[in-house]
Amino acid sequence: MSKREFISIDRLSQRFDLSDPWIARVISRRPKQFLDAVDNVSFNIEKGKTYALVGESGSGKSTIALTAVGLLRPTGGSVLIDGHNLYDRTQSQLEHRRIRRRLQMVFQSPYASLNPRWRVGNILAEPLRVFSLADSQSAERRRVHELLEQVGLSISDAHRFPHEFSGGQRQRISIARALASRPEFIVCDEPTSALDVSVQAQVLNLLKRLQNDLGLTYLFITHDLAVVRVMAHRIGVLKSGRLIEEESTESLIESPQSEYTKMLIRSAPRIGRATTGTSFP
Amino acid sequence: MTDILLSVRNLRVVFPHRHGDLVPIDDISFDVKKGEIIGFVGESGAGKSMTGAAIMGLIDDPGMIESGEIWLGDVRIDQLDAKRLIKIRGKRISMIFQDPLTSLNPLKTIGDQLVETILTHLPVNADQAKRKALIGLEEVGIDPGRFNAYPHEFSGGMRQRVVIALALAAEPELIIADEPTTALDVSVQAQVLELLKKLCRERNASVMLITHDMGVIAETTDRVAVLYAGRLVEIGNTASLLSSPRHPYTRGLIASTPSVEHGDISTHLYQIDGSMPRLDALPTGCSFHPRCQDALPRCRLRQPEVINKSVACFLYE
Amino acid sequence: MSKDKSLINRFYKSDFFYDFKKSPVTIVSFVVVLVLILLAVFADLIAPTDPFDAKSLNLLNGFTAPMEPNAFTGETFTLGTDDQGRDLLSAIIFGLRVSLFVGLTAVILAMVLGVSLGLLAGYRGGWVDSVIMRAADIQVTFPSILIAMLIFGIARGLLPPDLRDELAITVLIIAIGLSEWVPFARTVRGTTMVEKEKEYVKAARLIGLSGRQIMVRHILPNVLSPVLVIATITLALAIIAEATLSFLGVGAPPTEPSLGTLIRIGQDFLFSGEWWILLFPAATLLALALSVNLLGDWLRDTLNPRLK
Amino acid sequence: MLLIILRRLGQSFFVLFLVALISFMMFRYVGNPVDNLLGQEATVEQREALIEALGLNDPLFIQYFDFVTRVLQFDFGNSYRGALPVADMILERLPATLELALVSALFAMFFGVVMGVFTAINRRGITGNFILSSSLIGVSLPTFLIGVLLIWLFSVELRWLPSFGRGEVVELGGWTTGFLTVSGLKSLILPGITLGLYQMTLIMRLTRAEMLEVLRQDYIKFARARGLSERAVYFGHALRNTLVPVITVAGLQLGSIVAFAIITETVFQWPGVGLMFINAVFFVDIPVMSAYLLLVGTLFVMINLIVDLLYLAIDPRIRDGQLKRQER
Repeated sequence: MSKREFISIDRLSQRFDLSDPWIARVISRRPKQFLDAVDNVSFNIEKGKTYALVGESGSGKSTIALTAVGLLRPTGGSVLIDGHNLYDRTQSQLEHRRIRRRLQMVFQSPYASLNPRWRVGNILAEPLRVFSLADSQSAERRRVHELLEQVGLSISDAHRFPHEFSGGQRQRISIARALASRPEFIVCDEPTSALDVSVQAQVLNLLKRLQNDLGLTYLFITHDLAVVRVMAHRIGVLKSGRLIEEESTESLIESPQSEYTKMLIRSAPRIGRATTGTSFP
Repeated sequence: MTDILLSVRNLRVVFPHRHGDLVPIDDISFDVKKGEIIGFVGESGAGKSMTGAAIMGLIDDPGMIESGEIWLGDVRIDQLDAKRLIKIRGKRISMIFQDPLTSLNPLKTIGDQLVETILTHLPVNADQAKRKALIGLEEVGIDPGRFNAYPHEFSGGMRQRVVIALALAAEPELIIADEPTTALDVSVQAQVLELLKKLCRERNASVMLITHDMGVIAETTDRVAVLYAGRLVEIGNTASLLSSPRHPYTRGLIASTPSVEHGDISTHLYQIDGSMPRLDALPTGCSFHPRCQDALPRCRLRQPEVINKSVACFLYE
Repeated sequence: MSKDKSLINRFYKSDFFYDFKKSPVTIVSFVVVLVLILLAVFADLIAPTDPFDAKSLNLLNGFTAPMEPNAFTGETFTLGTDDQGRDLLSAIIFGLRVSLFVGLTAVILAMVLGVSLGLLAGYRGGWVDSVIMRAADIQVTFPSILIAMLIFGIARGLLPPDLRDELAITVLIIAIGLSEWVPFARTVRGTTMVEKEKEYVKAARLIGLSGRQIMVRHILPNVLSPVLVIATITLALAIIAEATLSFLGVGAPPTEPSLGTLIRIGQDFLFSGEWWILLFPAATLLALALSVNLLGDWLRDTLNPRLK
Repeated sequence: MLLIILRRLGQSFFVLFLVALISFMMFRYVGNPVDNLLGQEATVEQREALIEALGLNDPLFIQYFDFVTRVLQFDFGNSYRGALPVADMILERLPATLELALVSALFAMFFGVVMGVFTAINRRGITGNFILSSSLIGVSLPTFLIGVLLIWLFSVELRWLPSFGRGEVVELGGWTTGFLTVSGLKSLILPGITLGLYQMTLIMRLTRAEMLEVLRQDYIKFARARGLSERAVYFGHALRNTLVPVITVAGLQLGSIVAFAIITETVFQWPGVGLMFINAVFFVDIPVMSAYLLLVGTLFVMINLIVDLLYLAIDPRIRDGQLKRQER
């Protein structure tokens, strides 16, 4: 492994036990049932790059997202962040905190990702307090204002509640919160799939600008190949928990190898195909 | 003009609210021709679903059609009483909703729901209705052997096929499909749209396809209407509208949609700044002017009318 | 402070206050509850006589009808007197105090218990959830009045007889409180399970907050509105439960009569023509319970706009 | 399907086990059974003989086992007051309570569902709103007050109906019934209404809320969009889906009628088990209390079980065990 591989997901497996209770199994004589939501998936992400995981519902992409930020202990394999094993039980509390600060996540729903009872300022300040990143109240306030400006909101927005914002603005707040602890790695779980097209472009552009400015590394989870094309350096295609194809963006989309990837690309709706006008007088 | 099936004239829907009325649909006019698939595209809250609900007479309380007319052929349907509305609904106009999971009654078999619909509208006996239901299932690609299955025994895509069979059961002339594939995976979406298109073409039924996805519009529809903040901003032949959009909003919408066919990591997507105004905070004049790069001084003062049944913008006056 | 001002401003502008102003029934019930609470709190100052002061009672005043001078003493009582010659108005005001005190404390007990257990069950899940919710399932199969009676009976069995009357009110509060925690726990658990799957909770876990911090700081504020609704409805239930227990003779002791006790006393006289001894306490109880119920109903509709 | 039934049965037994445990604990620890049985003047020898006879020196586990064995043989010991066997007391009084509960349950269920559906469908109507508002008074009026007022109006003032007791009863093989005589039936009316009124308002409000919730669902919208008549929408689609949750809650409510009968029986001097229980609470007659608890517990568990089975019959999703893991 070269040193540039900042994130390393190694033979990751996530197996869920869906069995009935034992008494039910005894009666119906069924064996234990497992769901391999993620099955032996390995990939690396270089520092400052975006790796996209593409798949349909049930492909395991969101499970990998949760595993990669430390919210879901894998049943097999490991997640290495800059050489530190995220799920190493021998780690001290302090070391663990140190790694946590470097990972963040942007979520799908602009509605559920912000606590409706908290003011935006408090939402952004919480990571600062937890990781003791601001020595004084005024430093905290300065940082909150800085974050708001970074994502294109105004300073006065700190006093408002999430419900006063539109979906796109909320997603900006969510991004600002993710940036608060100055992380290096951000997992973006379908960050624009709940947004309207005209707003989606704003958020995607913002994410790209932040990557350039701050040198962020992204794991980008999506079902939308068109979005991936302009966002990712590399793409992995997931199907039923397995990584079936992995390539640099251009070669994957231009010359896909697996039938599944071909089918996905074929069924992606595209504007240029508007030809029906001829079939109807 | 005998080839026009549905004609909507100056439709205005109002929801009374304590800070003044909310107007989710304001002065919308359009025609649906026999046998065509017309798309309605716009962001959430633009009024596209409400348009469908208004035609069906299914606007939720306390909303109401304040003015305007809706004609189905030579019948005016926006003022019908419940009894006559039932003769139209399902029989002449049918509707498909977004979520196939919740569109079907979980406690009744799909067969029962089909037979019930057929018996309501067609002059057939129970046996004939059942036979018709079985044919309907086969047409949408569902094994007729599953006639007695409950909705929860089907996958999402299959369920939406059942919904289509139900919507087509009484051979309606117009089907309003409200985001019929939004809840489905891309690969399933393509199949379901193809099926809907095929069945409607066979029956020469018209479709109003409501969606937020320009790609779906491009691949499915003959004509398209673009809605923004409760108003119709542009309408026209799909191919020409997509290749040469006129309204600044339509232009922006198309330009900001990423494409699987081109672009790379260095691509800066075209973006329309800001977001669609909420109904309780509509700007004066043209609702789009705060986000419009080509706005003229008068855009702030007056609402542009739809010119030549094509575009509502002062740039083309 | 400007923050306070903005809070008041926000309240005035809120839908909540707007809905309140739009509903005359709600305003009336709010005023009724407020007046009854004030009466109860300031009972010593407002009540014309002290109904517990045996010395001031004159048996000759017994069965005086309302607003009529007594045949023997010539004294007039607004709401009449009972068989002991006790001024009914004062008895009602002091009875109200007992009823409200028992009701409110019982609800607070039930709320604290139910909310904590509900949060715990909803957030932790697994066996913690199973144990708490099974216990709740079993308890709700038995109506709360029966549970309260059992607790009351057991407590009477455990306490020495001389303490029974003294601790009767405390036992009553515990009995009603323990019998009403389930609705709180169930609702809070349900909401918590929904909230905990929301992404803002994931965001909080991401920065390493502990379960307790997340429950108290993030989830608790989001489950409070249904809790408020249940608390209001439970208050009406608790007041009725207290009255029922006292009516059955297993609640408030004769030394501290509540509205239920007064009704029990009045029951015997209703059939012999002294209607006021029963009807006035009963009307007070009904006014209180009805107003609280109306408030609860309105709260539920307002905080849950879908039901409008 | 079989599995679910088995699981329910298992749960029922567990609940019964717990109820028995509580009864046992009450029996064993609340008050002192020896004092209660012998009184204060007994000699030490007498006391020790009784302790030995009652097995109070055995390990707790054995004592509990003995207790359960005795209960299964319908032996609840003797009442502290009157020293009658508790089982006999219960058997004698049970028919009165069950008949009263049955009448009230039918009354509550029928009118509750009908009025609930009516108010849900006529949400904007005057009659519907009137019924709804009056129902709040029903919830706010304590049961005992309703009883007292009914007696006052119909027995004291109008003299139409009896104010207490069961009237004439007919004995049918150990079961006394009031259904077969005019005075028995007349005696049932007031207590029946008193006991059922509160449950009726609850069922009505629940039915209304559930029906409104169902009417908001997409499949109702879709049924309307398919042009089904209002009748078909309300009674073909909405009612059945409404009844699923209503049955569960109503079932439990009806179960609690037996316990609520305590109040009604007190007001109407109805010679049932509730009246017996309230006297037991008052005099700390532990054997009667614990026997009553066991009785009511068994009744509730049975009702619960029946409700669950009904549920299975109505909802195909539960039959397939799929309600928990719905695919999205």
